[in-house]
Amino acid sequence: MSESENNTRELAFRRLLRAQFGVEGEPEAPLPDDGPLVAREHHKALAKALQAAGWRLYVTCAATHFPAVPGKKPTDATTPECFEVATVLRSVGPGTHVARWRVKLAADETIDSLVRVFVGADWQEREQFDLVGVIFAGHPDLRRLMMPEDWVGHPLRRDYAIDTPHAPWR
Amino acid sequence: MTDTLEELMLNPVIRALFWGLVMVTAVMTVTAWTTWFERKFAGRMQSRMGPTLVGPAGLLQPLADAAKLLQKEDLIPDSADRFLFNLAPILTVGFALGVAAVVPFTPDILAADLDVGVLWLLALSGLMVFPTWLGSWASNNKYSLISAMRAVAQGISYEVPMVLAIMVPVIMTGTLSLSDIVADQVKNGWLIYRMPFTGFFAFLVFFLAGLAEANRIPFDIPEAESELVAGPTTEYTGMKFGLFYMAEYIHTLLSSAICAAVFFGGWDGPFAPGLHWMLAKSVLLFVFLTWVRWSFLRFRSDQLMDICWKYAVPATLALIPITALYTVWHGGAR
Amino acid sequence: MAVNESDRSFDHPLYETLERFPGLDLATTAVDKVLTWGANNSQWIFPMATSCCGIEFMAAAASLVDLDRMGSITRGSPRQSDLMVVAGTITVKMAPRVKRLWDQMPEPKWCIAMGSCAISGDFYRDIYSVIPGIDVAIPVDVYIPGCPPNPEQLMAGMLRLQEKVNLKRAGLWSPPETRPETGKTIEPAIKRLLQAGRDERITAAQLDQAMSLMLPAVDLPPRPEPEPEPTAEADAGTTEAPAAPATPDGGHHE
Amino acid sequence: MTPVALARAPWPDPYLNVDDYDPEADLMVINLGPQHPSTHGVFRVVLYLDGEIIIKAIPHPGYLHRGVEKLCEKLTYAQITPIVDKNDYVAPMLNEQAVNMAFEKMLGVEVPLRARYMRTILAEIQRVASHLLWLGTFAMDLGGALGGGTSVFMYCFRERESILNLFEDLTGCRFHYNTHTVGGQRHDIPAGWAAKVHQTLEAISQRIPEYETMLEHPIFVRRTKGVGVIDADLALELGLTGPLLRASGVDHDLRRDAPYHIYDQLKDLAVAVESEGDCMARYKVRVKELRESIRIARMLIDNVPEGPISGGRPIKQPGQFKAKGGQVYVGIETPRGELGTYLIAGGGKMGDTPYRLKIRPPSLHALACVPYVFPGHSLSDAVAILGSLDPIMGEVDR
Repeated sequence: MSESENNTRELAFRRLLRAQFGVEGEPEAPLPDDGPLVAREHHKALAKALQAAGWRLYVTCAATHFPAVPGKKPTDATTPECFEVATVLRSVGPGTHVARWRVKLAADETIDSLVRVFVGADWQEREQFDLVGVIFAGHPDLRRLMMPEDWVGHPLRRDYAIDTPHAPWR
Repeated sequence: MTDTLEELMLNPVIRALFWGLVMVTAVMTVTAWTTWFERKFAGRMQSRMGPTLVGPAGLLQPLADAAKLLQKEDLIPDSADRFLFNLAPILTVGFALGVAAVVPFTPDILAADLDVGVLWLLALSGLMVFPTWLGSWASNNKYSLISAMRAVAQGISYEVPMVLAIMVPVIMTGTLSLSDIVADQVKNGWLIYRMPFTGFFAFLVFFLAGLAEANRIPFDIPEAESELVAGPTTEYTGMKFGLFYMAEYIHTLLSSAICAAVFFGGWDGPFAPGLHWMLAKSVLLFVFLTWVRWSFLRFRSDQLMDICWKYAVPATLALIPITALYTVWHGGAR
Repeated sequence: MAVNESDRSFDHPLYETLERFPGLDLATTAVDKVLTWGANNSQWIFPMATSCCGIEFMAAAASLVDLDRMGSITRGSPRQSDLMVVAGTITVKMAPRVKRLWDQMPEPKWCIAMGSCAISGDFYRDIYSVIPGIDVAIPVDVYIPGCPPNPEQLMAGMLRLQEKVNLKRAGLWSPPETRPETGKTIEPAIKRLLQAGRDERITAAQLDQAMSLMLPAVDLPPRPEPEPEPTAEADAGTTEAPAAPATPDGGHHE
Repeated sequence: MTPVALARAPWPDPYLNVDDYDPEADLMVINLGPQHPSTHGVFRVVLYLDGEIIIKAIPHPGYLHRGVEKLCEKLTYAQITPIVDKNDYVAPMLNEQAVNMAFEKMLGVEVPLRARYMRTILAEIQRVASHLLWLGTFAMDLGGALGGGTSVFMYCFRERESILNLFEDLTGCRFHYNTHTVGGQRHDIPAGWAAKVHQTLEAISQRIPEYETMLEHPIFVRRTKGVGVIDADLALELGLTGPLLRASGVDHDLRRDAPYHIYDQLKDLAVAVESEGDCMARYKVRVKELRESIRIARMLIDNVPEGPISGGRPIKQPGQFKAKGGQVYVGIETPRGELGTYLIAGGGKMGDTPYRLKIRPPSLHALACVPYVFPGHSLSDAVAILGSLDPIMGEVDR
């Protein structure tokens, strides 16, 4: 029973993504293993739609930094710096289903905050802002969560040295 | 030589001084080892050992604590009120020891046989809240301040059922002198089981109020460690803290001694000298107190007030007329 | 950064009083013995329990090992504690608080670094937010290795501390041990870290720190003659009241 | 599924402007933590008190931020297990399982049946240890360090020690085990271990009624009933999981709903659900789980099949596992709720370390409910609520 429920949810998730949020492919074709890529504008609307459709438990969001990569040959174009924010929601009860999607951001782009949809996004987004430096637009209280308020830099960026000194303590 | 000593002892001033000194020394000494006892007792309750390494069976632990506390640096916070900050620990021990003056251990061992011993007792235990508040407020620490507010609320509230509860023995025996109350019990039976049994309920309320006044669990709201760090003593170091600590134990010990005297017949008992009986009863009550302390959780301050004003005060208010009517019916206090 | 331990001696005013009156100075030895014995056998602990080691500290205070056997109880207020047990990783955000709490403890006071995080930072040593051992902030008397140390080890460490207190009071105090690995500070604990483009400034900063830590070992100054020590008043002046935070971010402890 | 009610309940406003609260009120700002007897580690809450009633709470975590995620990016898949042990230091076994399951999913390593049985048993025994520690500290929060709470605390630690002894028999470590690897277990069950497990768990299950007797008296009931109520809507939105969510009346347990290890074979797994959502309900849920975990562990320990304990090749060098790249999310049920691992693996040259490892700690969400639950309660209640949330700061701050 739980298997079938899971399947139904998975299909519903696929249909929803393809119908309203511009994910390519047949309505019920499998999603990529890495999770579907959703456009930045659809992020908040998708979360709202999923919440209404039963994915009511906010699980997590993970922002990742991809630094600029110079081309292999000097003539090749440099891959620009970018970010990726993955969001995970869950439906509750037997046959729980995990809905996750990714949003790609350029270095200067912001992403809509989900705090007004899921209050649980509050601290997760603050943490990602603190550690990775993604700005969540519309977050009511976007302060650092883990590091001291006066910290410089975002430690989880790939180009941040892990052993950065911090006078006078280290 | 003996004659002169006896003559000297007949002098009331000398006598009071002598017994006062004895009492203070005895109470302080007993208090020190009470801490040892409590730690051992709690240890046994919690399936551990308690102090074992300092002296035989850890018996020297209180001395080590005292030596340690004596040599600690005496810190006074910059923002504290220095005078009141230093005054509070002295007052708290003073008031606690003051109660000892009227506790009748035997007809002879009694520092001051006041005619209004009960009033003295109530007055001093009412004052006990004062140094706590003074010290907390003078520390200029927010945790201390909250604990001071709680202590005052609790102390003043529980004074009411305490006064009302002790009125029951006073009505039944017709005296305000503690030694006379005990003497009456020797003659007519202990108040705890004497008709009309109001003594028993009065004992319960008095005991409860004593717990609350001494800030013992389940009523240790002013110094709730898990909320207020160390309550009134948060800023106190060394021996000043030691004095607060001691005052709490003195207060607890004397509460049990007073309960033993007022409700359990004091020195009354067969086969053994009166002092033994009195001490045995006090110690038993103290053990009971300790037992309660290490088995219960803590109330919240508003629940504490609930218990006081919704249960304890009405109950004692009911006890007094019952006792009075019964006593009058049977021809007044005997 | 390392704390100079010779700054730590504290003479109780009691000794001064004893020395002032003729004849009483004879009692100094006896009094000293009693006080040392007291200080040794009544170590009240302020648990700076931040992480895993804190749980083992709790286990040490619980039934099986029972620190109360040697008269050690835990106090929530630094004012009434003699011994700070730093149990767990100390981060850059936490270190000022630890220092402040240490300053609020009255002399004579002692510190135990429990577990490898408190000793050296363990494998968090090279991480941006972790301080490499609590002894960059406060002087440590006894190091108890382990991740986390067993409760029995903590007990053994407390016995070592008693030995140290005795030696110190008897004037046989030896200079502080330097950490054996101090000289290797510039070498990251995790070899892989070397592969990342390592900033010269980082290396310089770590070398600096290592040198300052090594100072006592490299060139041990003679023990300074006892001169007017900071007395109770002086210390009280430098120590601020712990509470009454004026602002929410006042950085107060309790 | 019940229909979704999206209307927001009237929760306290966490961003309340205290100036607008009541101009007449004399507010007191009090700082709970970062080093406070009842904050369960290093956690700081700034409380605005009106009298003794909290009107606003601002939590400040991060005093134990150790950069675990950054460190994991520098380590190979085989090296990460001992690092994540220290996250949730009350239930290290579950941490190891969470990351290793994510790695196995990414690397395509199959875990043999015996190892899956062992993981289930270890998880359940660890859950018992964790809940025991919670029970002890919760009692201490309610009862003070010098009172009855300490007695319960001591009893709970006594039992917990016996569980640590079990783990020590198995792994040689008391605390941080490092016994899971990618693809299975590092240490096999020693001879006679099953009997010890039976003996220990039997002893504990006999003592649970003692704790209940000791705790469930009127004082405890008055301190916990109706205190810190979290309704189901708020719990779901906040992302509360585990006992906190179940205490709010949501029947959700990953062990049953998204089975991993061999939980799919446990048809009779009872999920403890209470509807009140207060501290009492959270206590009840955890005590029920304590019993259930003991039952499961004792049932499984007799049926562990023979076979290999590790699916992959024995680990000879740290960089042995190479990922092809991709992203996976794996969530498991720890004593505190859903511990998720979001793994982004690099491919090719970066294949032997995670590109990004995001750990989803259940305690972070538990603490995030503080601004919503504290207002309206007194300082004493705040301590009780904080205790009932069972936060582990190592996991919150990582």
